[in-house]
Amino acid sequence: MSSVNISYLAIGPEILLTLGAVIVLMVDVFRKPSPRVHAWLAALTLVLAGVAVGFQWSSATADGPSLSFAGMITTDTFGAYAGFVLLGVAALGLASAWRMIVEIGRRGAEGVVLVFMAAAGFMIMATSVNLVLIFVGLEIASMSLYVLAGITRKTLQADEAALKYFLLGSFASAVFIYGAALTFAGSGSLSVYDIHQFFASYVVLKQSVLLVGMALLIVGVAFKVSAAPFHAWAPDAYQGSPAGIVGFMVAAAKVGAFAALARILIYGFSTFSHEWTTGLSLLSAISIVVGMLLAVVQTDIRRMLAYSSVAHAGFILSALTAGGAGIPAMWFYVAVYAVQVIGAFTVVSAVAGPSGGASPLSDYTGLAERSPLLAGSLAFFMVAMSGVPLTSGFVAKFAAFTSAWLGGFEWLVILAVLASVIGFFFYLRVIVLMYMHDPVAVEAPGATRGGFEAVGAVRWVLIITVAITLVFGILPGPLLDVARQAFPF
Amino acid sequence: MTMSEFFIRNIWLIILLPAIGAVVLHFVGRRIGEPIAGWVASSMIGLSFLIGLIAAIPLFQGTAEAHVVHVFDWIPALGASAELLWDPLSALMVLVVSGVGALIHIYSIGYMHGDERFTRFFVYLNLFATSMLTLVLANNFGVLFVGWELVGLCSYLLISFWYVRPSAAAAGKKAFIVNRIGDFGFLIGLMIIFSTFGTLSYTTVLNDPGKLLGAGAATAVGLLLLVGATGKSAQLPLYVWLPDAMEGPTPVSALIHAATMVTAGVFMIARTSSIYALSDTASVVVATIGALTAFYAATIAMAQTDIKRILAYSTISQLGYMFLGVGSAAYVAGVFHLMTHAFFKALLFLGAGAVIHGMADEQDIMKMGGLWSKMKTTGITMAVATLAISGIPPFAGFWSKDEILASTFGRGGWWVVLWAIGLITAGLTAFYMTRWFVLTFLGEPRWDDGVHPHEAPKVMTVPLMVLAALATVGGLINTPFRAGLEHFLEPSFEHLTSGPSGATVWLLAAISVVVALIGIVVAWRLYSRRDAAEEAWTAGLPSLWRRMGHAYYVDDVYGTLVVAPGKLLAAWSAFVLDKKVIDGAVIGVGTVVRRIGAALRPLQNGFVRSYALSIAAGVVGLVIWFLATGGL
Amino acid sequence: MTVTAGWYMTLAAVLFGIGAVGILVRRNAVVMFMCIELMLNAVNLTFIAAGQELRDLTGQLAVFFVLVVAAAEVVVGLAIIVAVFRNSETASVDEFNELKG
Amino acid sequence: MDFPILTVLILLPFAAAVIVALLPSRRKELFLPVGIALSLLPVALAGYLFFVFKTGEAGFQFVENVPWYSPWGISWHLGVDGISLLMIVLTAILMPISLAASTSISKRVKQFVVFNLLLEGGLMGVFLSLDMFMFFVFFEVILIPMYFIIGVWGSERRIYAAVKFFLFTAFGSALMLAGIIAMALMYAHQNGGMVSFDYLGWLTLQMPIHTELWLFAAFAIAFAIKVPMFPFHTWLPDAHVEAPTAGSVMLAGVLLKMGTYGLLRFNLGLFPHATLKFVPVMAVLAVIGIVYGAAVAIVQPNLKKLVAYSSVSHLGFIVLGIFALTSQGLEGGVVQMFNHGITTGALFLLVGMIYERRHTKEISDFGGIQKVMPIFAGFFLFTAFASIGLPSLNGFIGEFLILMGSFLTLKWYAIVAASGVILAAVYLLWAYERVFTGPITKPENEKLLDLDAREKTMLGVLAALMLLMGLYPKIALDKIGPSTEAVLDRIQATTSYQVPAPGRLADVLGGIGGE
Repeated sequence: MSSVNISYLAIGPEILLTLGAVIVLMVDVFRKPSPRVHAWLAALTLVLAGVAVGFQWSSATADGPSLSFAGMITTDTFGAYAGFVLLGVAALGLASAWRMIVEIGRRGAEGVVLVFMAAAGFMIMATSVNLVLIFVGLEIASMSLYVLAGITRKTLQADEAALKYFLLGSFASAVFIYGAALTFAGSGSLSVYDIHQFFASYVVLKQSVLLVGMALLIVGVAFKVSAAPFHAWAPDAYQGSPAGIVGFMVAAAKVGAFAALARILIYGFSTFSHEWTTGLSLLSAISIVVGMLLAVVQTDIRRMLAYSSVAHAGFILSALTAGGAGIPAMWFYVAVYAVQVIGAFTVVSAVAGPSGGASPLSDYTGLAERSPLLAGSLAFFMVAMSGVPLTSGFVAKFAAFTSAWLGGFEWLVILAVLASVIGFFFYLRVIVLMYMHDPVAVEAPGATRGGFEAVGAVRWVLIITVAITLVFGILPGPLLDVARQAFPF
Repeated sequence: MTMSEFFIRNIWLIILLPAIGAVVLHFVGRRIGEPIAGWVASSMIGLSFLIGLIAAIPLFQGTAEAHVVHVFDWIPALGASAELLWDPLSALMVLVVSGVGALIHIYSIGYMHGDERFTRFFVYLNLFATSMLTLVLANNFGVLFVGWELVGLCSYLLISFWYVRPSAAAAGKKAFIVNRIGDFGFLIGLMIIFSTFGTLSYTTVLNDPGKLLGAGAATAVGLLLLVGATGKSAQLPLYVWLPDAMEGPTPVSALIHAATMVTAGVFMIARTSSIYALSDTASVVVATIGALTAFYAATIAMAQTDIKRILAYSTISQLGYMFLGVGSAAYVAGVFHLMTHAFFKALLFLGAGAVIHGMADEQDIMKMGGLWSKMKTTGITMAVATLAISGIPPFAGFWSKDEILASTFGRGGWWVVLWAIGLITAGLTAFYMTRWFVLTFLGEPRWDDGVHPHEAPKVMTVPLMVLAALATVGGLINTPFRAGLEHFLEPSFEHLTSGPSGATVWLLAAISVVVALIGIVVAWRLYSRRDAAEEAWTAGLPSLWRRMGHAYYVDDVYGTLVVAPGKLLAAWSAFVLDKKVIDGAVIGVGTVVRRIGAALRPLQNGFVRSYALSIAAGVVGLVIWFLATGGL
Repeated sequence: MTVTAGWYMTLAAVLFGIGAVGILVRRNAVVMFMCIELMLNAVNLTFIAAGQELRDLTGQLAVFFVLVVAAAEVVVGLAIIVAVFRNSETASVDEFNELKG
Repeated sequence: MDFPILTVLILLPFAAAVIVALLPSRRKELFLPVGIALSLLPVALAGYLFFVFKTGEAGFQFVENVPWYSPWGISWHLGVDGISLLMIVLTAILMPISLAASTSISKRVKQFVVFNLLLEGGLMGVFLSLDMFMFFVFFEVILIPMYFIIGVWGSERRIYAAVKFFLFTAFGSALMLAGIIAMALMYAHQNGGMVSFDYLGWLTLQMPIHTELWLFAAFAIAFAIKVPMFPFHTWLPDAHVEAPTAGSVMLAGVLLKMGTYGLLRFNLGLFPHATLKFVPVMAVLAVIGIVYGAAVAIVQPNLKKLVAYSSVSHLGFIVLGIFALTSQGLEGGVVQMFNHGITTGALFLLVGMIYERRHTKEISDFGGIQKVMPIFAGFFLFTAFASIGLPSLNGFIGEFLILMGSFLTLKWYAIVAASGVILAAVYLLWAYERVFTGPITKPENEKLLDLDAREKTMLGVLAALMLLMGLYPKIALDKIGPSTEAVLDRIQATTSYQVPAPGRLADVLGGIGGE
């Protein structure tokens, strides 16, 4: 066991986020300031954390990945990339959820805190190379999300969402940690670096234990990215949770979980690469098909987006079937999808009201007439998610499919491209409603809730997310280069 | 260089002039207005005639060879450049077309007087002249096809000139489509030609095609071109458009459906004689179709009562003669009859026009009679025409028709049968033309009340007289005594069969004259009686007569056998196959996807336990999969 | 006969299975939650057994983490359940199937 | 580096779209005129391109090649040859016309103009791309503006039509995407791991025949749907009937050509062996399309649907010509792409004009129109005959070349196809008879106004083109010829296939310069 060398840089971002969270909480408790103060504190925290991640990145690119904390935390471009994306997601998520945070007033600060804690947890998942520590990060993040899901405590739906998310989530976590235990039993190590070295010598039971362990680990993470057949919680949770925050929940979970999944499988189980690539290809296929088919028949846009996120999880998994070669595709996809989904849910919250429950598609009839900005950006995100060129969505899909083909899963690619045609159907239906139907009655049901106003932060979130989606659609080069560097092995 | 040389070099002027006329009138015609527009058009075609005449002089003198003029490259990839051929045949055709055409133009000035689309009419006439001249001057199947199709277009435009009459519009459409059916064959013929010779230029194809074209291929080409010809020249089985085409103004009938366009088929076969020379089969088929058509149409003409329909069917019949001629390799005879026919048939139509004009648009000869006194000029000229078409010497028709029959007879064997058919037809022709003449001009007036027949104006009668003159003496350019045309056309044809000579000629001539006379006499006796009651003598053969009267109901037969099933099939494929089957399948895919989605929904039943179950199932499945693939 | 690590692990596996089945069959949120605890403890047992067998403290170490996390889960979990109970007077998760399809 | 004319050609419309989008929203009267004015710039540029284009050169000209994302071997690679040149000109010409035909659009005019200009830019990109990634990007991105144009400004069942159009074509391009990925990786495999989407690079690929067949199919389906070939055509009638005039014009005029262009450029270019294997299939489908499309057109009660089905028939000719694999066939195919664009574009304009006056496309609602609208009738008849393939008008040149060319290699197909010339006459003339001739039966039709100056100019331009292309097609053919020859050269070089004489221009006698 290597000596415990403390490196504050390695966990700097996490520390800063936690600190920021605590400060916000304290200020809120003792000063009861206006939300504006929270906003500034949050922004400051994020900036500082960002700087820290920046340092991580530069040191990692300068003198390679380094281990610290008894080889449990690594500082590498891989983790730093995840850090960047998570911070960005947190920033956008908070901005788009800001109206909700203000609305629920007293507990407004808690929103900020939970978002920070979730981000920190996922960062740990991404930077840690120790299965137990990954589990800890997973739990930190998950618990924050469980609470976020039910934070409004207004509607029964929110309760239901929180409860389901919590029960199933902890079930999955248990599965994950049991997988870790079996892996330990099988390999004698909890460090993803050492697993494969060890089990040559110290096989306690059969290597089947290790295989089972791997399976359980995959399940634990696949649950978080809502890959079928572990997706069932997602639609309910996303529909019940306050619209403002769902975008963050979806995006952040995908970043952290995929980081962990890639690390565990590619570092730890390289010996079993054939098994897990085929396994992932199956999960990917199921997720894509199930997600697409069920999204087609949804009448609530949040459920629709939830199922589409299942399908997107499938697409990202398809990138990983190429093993390490798929990492850049995965990273690119995760990043741009995170932006798209936050943008999309921002519009949803603007239409349905930030903490409101249902958001039936019928609310969107003739939206183009009532709010060109909301309609335009949502249409653009739909186009991007369906993978039309000149949007980041296309580049992402393209990269993922290329990787999958490279990994020798041609059948998966063909299935995926055909399934994405189904995708066009329901993504376009939203555009149809917004642009090709005239507005319903002036007293639109949504008018009372959301007011269709893209005010303040929301406006900026939309502009930024649209810009990112468009720019990386036309010039994917820069982000792709970064994503390629974020693969130190 | 002399004037002739200049015009030969720039022979395209002949085509260009009427074209200019058409364009100018199209844009400024309305401002020029009646009658100047008519005179402009007439002068254009007249100039073409003059140029043709001047350019033809060297050919008459026999001092000039055939001359090819390359105007510009058109479709290089097909060896189809815009090139024109100036040789005796095309020269003759140009003269006939532009000459007769010019007369008809002038006549139209009077006939179309007062029509609101007067100038439009002359645009079309000039356009037609352009097309027809292109057709006859072509030195390239591509260019030929251009003219070939454009005359079709013009006939469409001119037949449905009075488009407000549904029958006229329908007739125009019918004409074009039936012609297209012929062109279908023609086109395939061209395909074979191109694939064989690698070009569409006459220069390569037509001189000694035997080099590349096998006997079988030659037959194929011959027959396919014939299909085109039957369409254009209204032969069996594609003649059906011509009778309906009488919906057009009468000068149109004269110009297109008698003098020029319908002869395009004959001309084309004569032009491609060298190909037909390679295949007796093709030639025999041509001749046979010609003979049968001649007879068939003649029988129908006997029982018609419309002054123009009779002429229409007689045109079909006469064209049959021409086919018989060119089929029996008597190209000169064929072309000769083409020319004389142009004279007397144009004359007949214009006369009919004059009559209709005078009878206030009455067309039923049963409602005429006794017009002789009212319309002297017309009457006399018509008499001439009737004699000419009936084949009475010395009128033009006699010489040409007789030469055809003679040369047919001369080939012996099966050809004698064809000759016999031709002969009988000659009798029938004499009969129905006499009937036509008698019922129109002689006997008691049977006009409706308020009809006051009157002679047509000079602008109309002058062309009649000119044509009458031609119909009288036109035949003398090629007689057994002095075969002028024979020598003139010699260069254009190889392998001419020279018909029988000496006594036989005279014998045959005598026979056909006798037959013709019989026809005339019979008709005269039957119809010159005070009450020309047709029923009286047709009582014997009512059903047959009725059938002939209705052209053997061929239109109806085509209708039920071709048109109706075709429409049914189209409707079926449109509203059943396309909508239900193909599009149905497409929609089906969509519905299936939705169905599956809907079917999966219940699995998401909202119960935590079942969600956990799906997770557990996933775990088990994945574990099993790994253990299975993981070497266990 | 001596009791090898294998037996402990088997026991742990059985416990884990019981816990999992509990999640699948029970309706009461609290009981389900207990089942999850049971699963976590099965995990602990596995860690300890494996650590013992490998002569490696990491196993025992891991158990502490798991315990702490489990404790945290209890806090959050019970909080959520209580909040839900306040709103809807029931702890039976089958009452919660508003969201489905 | 001289003036990047091709890049400008692509970016100009996009820039124009931005300009229009930035116009103040309240100046509604500005959008259309500005759009038209801006869309005239590409016309000028394309015209200039047409004349500076070196006749007699087979290869690509004005090539620009800038890396887009080098690790993936994606580059902004543009070039124009005889095949794409005409498509560019066609696109440029039709856009201002179809905008000018949209004066009746009242709803969201700005967006309408913007989408049209985006469409134009995309089309330029499709025809100029020499990089398959780029090509696919433009090929796919075009769907969006067209989808909106149909779906927002179309008539009653516009949404159904728009979605159908989108899904149909998206399905096709999905398979093509898989094919493109496969080929890029194959290229990497054969060139030391260097991925490339460069079309010219792909020409060097060696692949086993069965791979080639699969890839051919993947590409062919995408293009067959665009063309559309039987039996993938059912989206077309709906899209056309529902689309606004401008949409129909661009759809029939240019978008369909993306299919035939793709078949010619990519299927023939990249998969010569598979092409030979697939010739019978494509020929059968093409011929079925010709006859079937025409037959179905005959009985359509809706004028616009009739024209739509006529496109199916005409495009069948083009595909037949392409897969005849003879110079005449290919030349005819390309020139027919252009001519069909002009002719059918004009037909849709005409239908649009009468629709604006009468608000119906049902043939049975008309009759005797010629009496009140003689000029309109004249233009309609002129265009109809161009479409029927009357010699001396443009439609004939392509059909004639195609028939002659395909007869050399596909004898019986060509013969069956020739029957299309009959049917074309049937459906168009019958329609003309029912709409224009006879007495006026419906009182609503008595007050119809004839064409105004704007409409006359639009149609006049197109009519002039029809006549020009009919009488002197050489201007186009000379530019097309070398490039199509090159296609055949490549097929002959890579396979055992030999074009039977006179299937090559060299075999043709007396073609150039008479005797």
